[in-house]
Amino acid sequence: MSAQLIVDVLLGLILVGLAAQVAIGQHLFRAIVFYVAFGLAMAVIWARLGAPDLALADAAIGAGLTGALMMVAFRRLVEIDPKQAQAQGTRSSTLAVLIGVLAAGMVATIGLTALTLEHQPGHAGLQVMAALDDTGLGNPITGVLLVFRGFDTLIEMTVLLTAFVGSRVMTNRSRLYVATIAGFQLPLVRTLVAVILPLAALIAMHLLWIGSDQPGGAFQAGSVLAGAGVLLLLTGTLLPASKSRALVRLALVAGVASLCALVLAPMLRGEVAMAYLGRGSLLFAEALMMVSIATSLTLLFAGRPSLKLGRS
Amino acid sequence: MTSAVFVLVAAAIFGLGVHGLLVSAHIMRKLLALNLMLSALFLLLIVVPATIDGRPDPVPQALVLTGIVIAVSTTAFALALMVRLFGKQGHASIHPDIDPRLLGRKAARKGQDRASGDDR
Amino acid sequence: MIDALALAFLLSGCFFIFAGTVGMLRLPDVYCRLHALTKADNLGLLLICVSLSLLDGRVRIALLLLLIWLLALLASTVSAHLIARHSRARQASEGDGG
Amino acid sequence: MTPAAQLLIGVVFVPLLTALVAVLLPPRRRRWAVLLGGLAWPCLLVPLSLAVAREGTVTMVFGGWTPPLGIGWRLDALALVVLWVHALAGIAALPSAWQRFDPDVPESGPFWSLWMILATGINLALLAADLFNLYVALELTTLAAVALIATDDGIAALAAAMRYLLLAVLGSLLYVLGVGLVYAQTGSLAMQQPGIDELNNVALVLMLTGLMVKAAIFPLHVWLPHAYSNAPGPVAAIMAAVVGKAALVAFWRIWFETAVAPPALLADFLGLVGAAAIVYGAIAAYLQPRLKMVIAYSSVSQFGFLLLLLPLASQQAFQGAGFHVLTHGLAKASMFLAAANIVTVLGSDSIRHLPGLDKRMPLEAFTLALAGVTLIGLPPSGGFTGKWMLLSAAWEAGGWFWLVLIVASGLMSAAYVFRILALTCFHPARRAVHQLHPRPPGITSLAALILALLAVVIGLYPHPVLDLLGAGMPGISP
Repeated sequence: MSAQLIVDVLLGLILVGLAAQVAIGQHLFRAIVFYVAFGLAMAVIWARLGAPDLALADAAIGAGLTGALMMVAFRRLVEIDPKQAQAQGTRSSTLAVLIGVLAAGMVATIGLTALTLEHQPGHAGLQVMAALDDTGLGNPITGVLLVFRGFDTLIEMTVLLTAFVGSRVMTNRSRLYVATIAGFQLPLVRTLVAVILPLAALIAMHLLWIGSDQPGGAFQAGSVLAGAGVLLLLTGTLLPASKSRALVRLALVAGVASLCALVLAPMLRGEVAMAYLGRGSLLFAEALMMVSIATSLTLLFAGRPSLKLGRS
Repeated sequence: MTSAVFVLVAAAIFGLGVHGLLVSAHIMRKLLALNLMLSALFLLLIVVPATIDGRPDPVPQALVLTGIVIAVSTTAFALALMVRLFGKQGHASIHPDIDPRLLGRKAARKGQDRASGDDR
Repeated sequence: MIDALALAFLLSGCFFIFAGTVGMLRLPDVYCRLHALTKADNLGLLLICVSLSLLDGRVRIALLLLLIWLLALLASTVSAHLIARHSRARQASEGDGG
Repeated sequence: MTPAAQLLIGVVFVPLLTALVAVLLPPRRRRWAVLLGGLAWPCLLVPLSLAVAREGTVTMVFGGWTPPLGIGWRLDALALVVLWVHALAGIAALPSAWQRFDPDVPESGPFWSLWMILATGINLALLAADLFNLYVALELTTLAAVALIATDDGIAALAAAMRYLLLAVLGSLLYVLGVGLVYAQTGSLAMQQPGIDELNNVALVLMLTGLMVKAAIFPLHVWLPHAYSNAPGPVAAIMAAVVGKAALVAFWRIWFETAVAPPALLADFLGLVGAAAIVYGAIAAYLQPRLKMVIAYSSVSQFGFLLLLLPLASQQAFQGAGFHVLTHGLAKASMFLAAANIVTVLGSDSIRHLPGLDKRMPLEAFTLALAGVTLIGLPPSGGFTGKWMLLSAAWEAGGWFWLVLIVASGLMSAAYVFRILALTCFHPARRAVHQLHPRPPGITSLAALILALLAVVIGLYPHPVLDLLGAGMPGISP
């Protein structure tokens, strides 16, 4: 038992060390790089806690895409005004340290007292496990996300769509920073793209397909595709385009529309809203959700409403 | 016992996030700090509720998955807003009246001396 | 017997990764560090993958680990190449610029 | 599935589907779809009001999975009142949005999609009977509202939007921490949790603090003045009328429904916070150099007033507070729409340009006056009915402090309203404003006037609304 404890303490220390570098580090770019490392360490801790779905999601979205979005945003700041981009380092004042320690103490006491509550497992969790087998799904988390609490997922996809439409308010006027970096036209990089692109598509399909029975699902698959999209943008195979195209808009809306169909279709047949329509309907909705997630995250990275093929 | 360790880890990360939020006026650092605090929150959401036959409770896992996607959406939008604000305002700080060029002079000078210019 | 072999692989893998990290910290300039990192870490990762597949025993898992190693190999070589080109290009511009 | 439940689905999915259609359409043709959707969903409120009058509350569960497993919705009188405010303010804001965001404005494409997404988020936040579903709804509302503020593209608007976004994320972070603790204790995320004897107060305080940030209640209101005053006219109208109210309704719901027996000490403390908000908001509103800032700080003060429901948790107090939410929402929306017109014509909303406004823009001046009457709560107007009910509730409960406070709040809001009216009506135009911009179409000022008139007229015949609210909240004994 104590060996496992030592591993946990070590993992915890690594995570807190990385978090310290992100919060207190002097240079902004290094803080972003450490944040990506923090996201990956977080994925390891999710795996350690026995939550593989979260490990996948946090590695792909938390570390990968958030890191990529932050780096390209930082790159745009430097493009606009290099000196001012990260002019201020961090000015650590004793007051800030005090408030930080106070907040940490508060959360620690809250967490530890919550741990000591008499621990009957949440009956929502038990009911999910009980009701899972009549939905025919193996993965309880996909069951919660798409069947029992499917409406939360619909609104969450709408939040993602809102983030994209909201960013269009800003990117309409600002000059574009083309995300491709000159050095990326090399033959070596082209072979990387040639190898990784089909593999990413294969992995995304695999994650989507096994999502109903094993860890995986639309979010993880969508973010793997978005990662491939970011790679294509960086290597200039895809270029951001300012003219928004109907096909791209359709891909953006597909995820939310498919979930709306899951809600409204049973009502047409007289059943209650969002009644379970079987595994096939879930796969259909998850496939469209994957497309929507990949498109909106890639376009958020590109900063433009649509993409066009590069000249290579 | 492991949940107690991870509760303390989450509390430490939350404290660091709060500290990071207060320490710099640059919006990107505030976003990083907020993401740290969100990760600490998600860790608590999984560790605190009881586990069901050894595995974490599926409902909080679904909530955290939803939280992660909402966090990336909010961060992506905030970054676009920051770049736009930086382009128009000349500095990436949310206090329009305090111009960090003055604010940051002491820190900037300290920053410039130590960084031998190749930090990127 | 298998466990002893797996343990041996695991320890040697950890040793190589440790060597790579020490190399990164100690070596003077970017190019040497890249050498240390990419060479030692990839070999270390291979040894750890071998030991894990020995411990697990299933061929499917061994193939998956091999795929992971190949991907890591591809990623580290391309990124090392790009970092090297970037720092050389910057040194060239600083050299004639400075 | 009962027809009333199908109407509930309509109230959320009509704006959502309109938003999806808007995103699909090319930017130039989006506002027609949104006009259609924006006028369609309010029509569902008529049959819904009848259903609520009949049954008291309309409930619905998704997929037949009863809570705690699935997500439920519930529409009661309070949510219906705020839905009506949202419908009326939304329709009144349409002409001004139509004029300001015509297709050749670059932001008009995203604006119209976001307008419908905001409507979806507000309606959902009012209906959600599940703690985490409420969080997701408020997150959608906040993100859409922040993006709408940023459509103004000025430095002040962008900075205000960023500050609002950062604080809102902090607020929802605290809220979700509270929800996590509730789940750890009770194992269910439903808002109404039968069978638990006591909700731990730490979770309650965390959730309430998170919602106070979102509702911009006094100590945590810092983002509100800049956000409301720098947002485009129609956006400020909708935000002032409804967005804060949705978070406040959630605040009340958690206090009365989720918290089994909230400690009286906490109720009195929050009452004091409300009192501080009233005083601070009124003083700040009195000192502001800009018209929109005066209206924004008045919102801070009126929200403090609405917090008084917690210490005076009686049937009459609930009816008074619910009625005040209705009239304050309408009055505030009309004031922001009128202020928007003033800014477009005079070029700035600073107090110096107000003298002589009654001659230059009579309709806007009259709207400001009417809405001011409602804010103060003078007898004929709806504001008076709300305040009177709360006064009599305080009288019965014997709370002298609250009694004095309610009367004082009326006087204080009179101070800043009369300051504005005195400037607009009684000061001669000392010097002509340098050059007047072209007037916006008449319908925009007419819409603002109608809203203000409605806020006053509803005071003359408040009984249907009061009886509707009479059903009360489960937490309050009738």
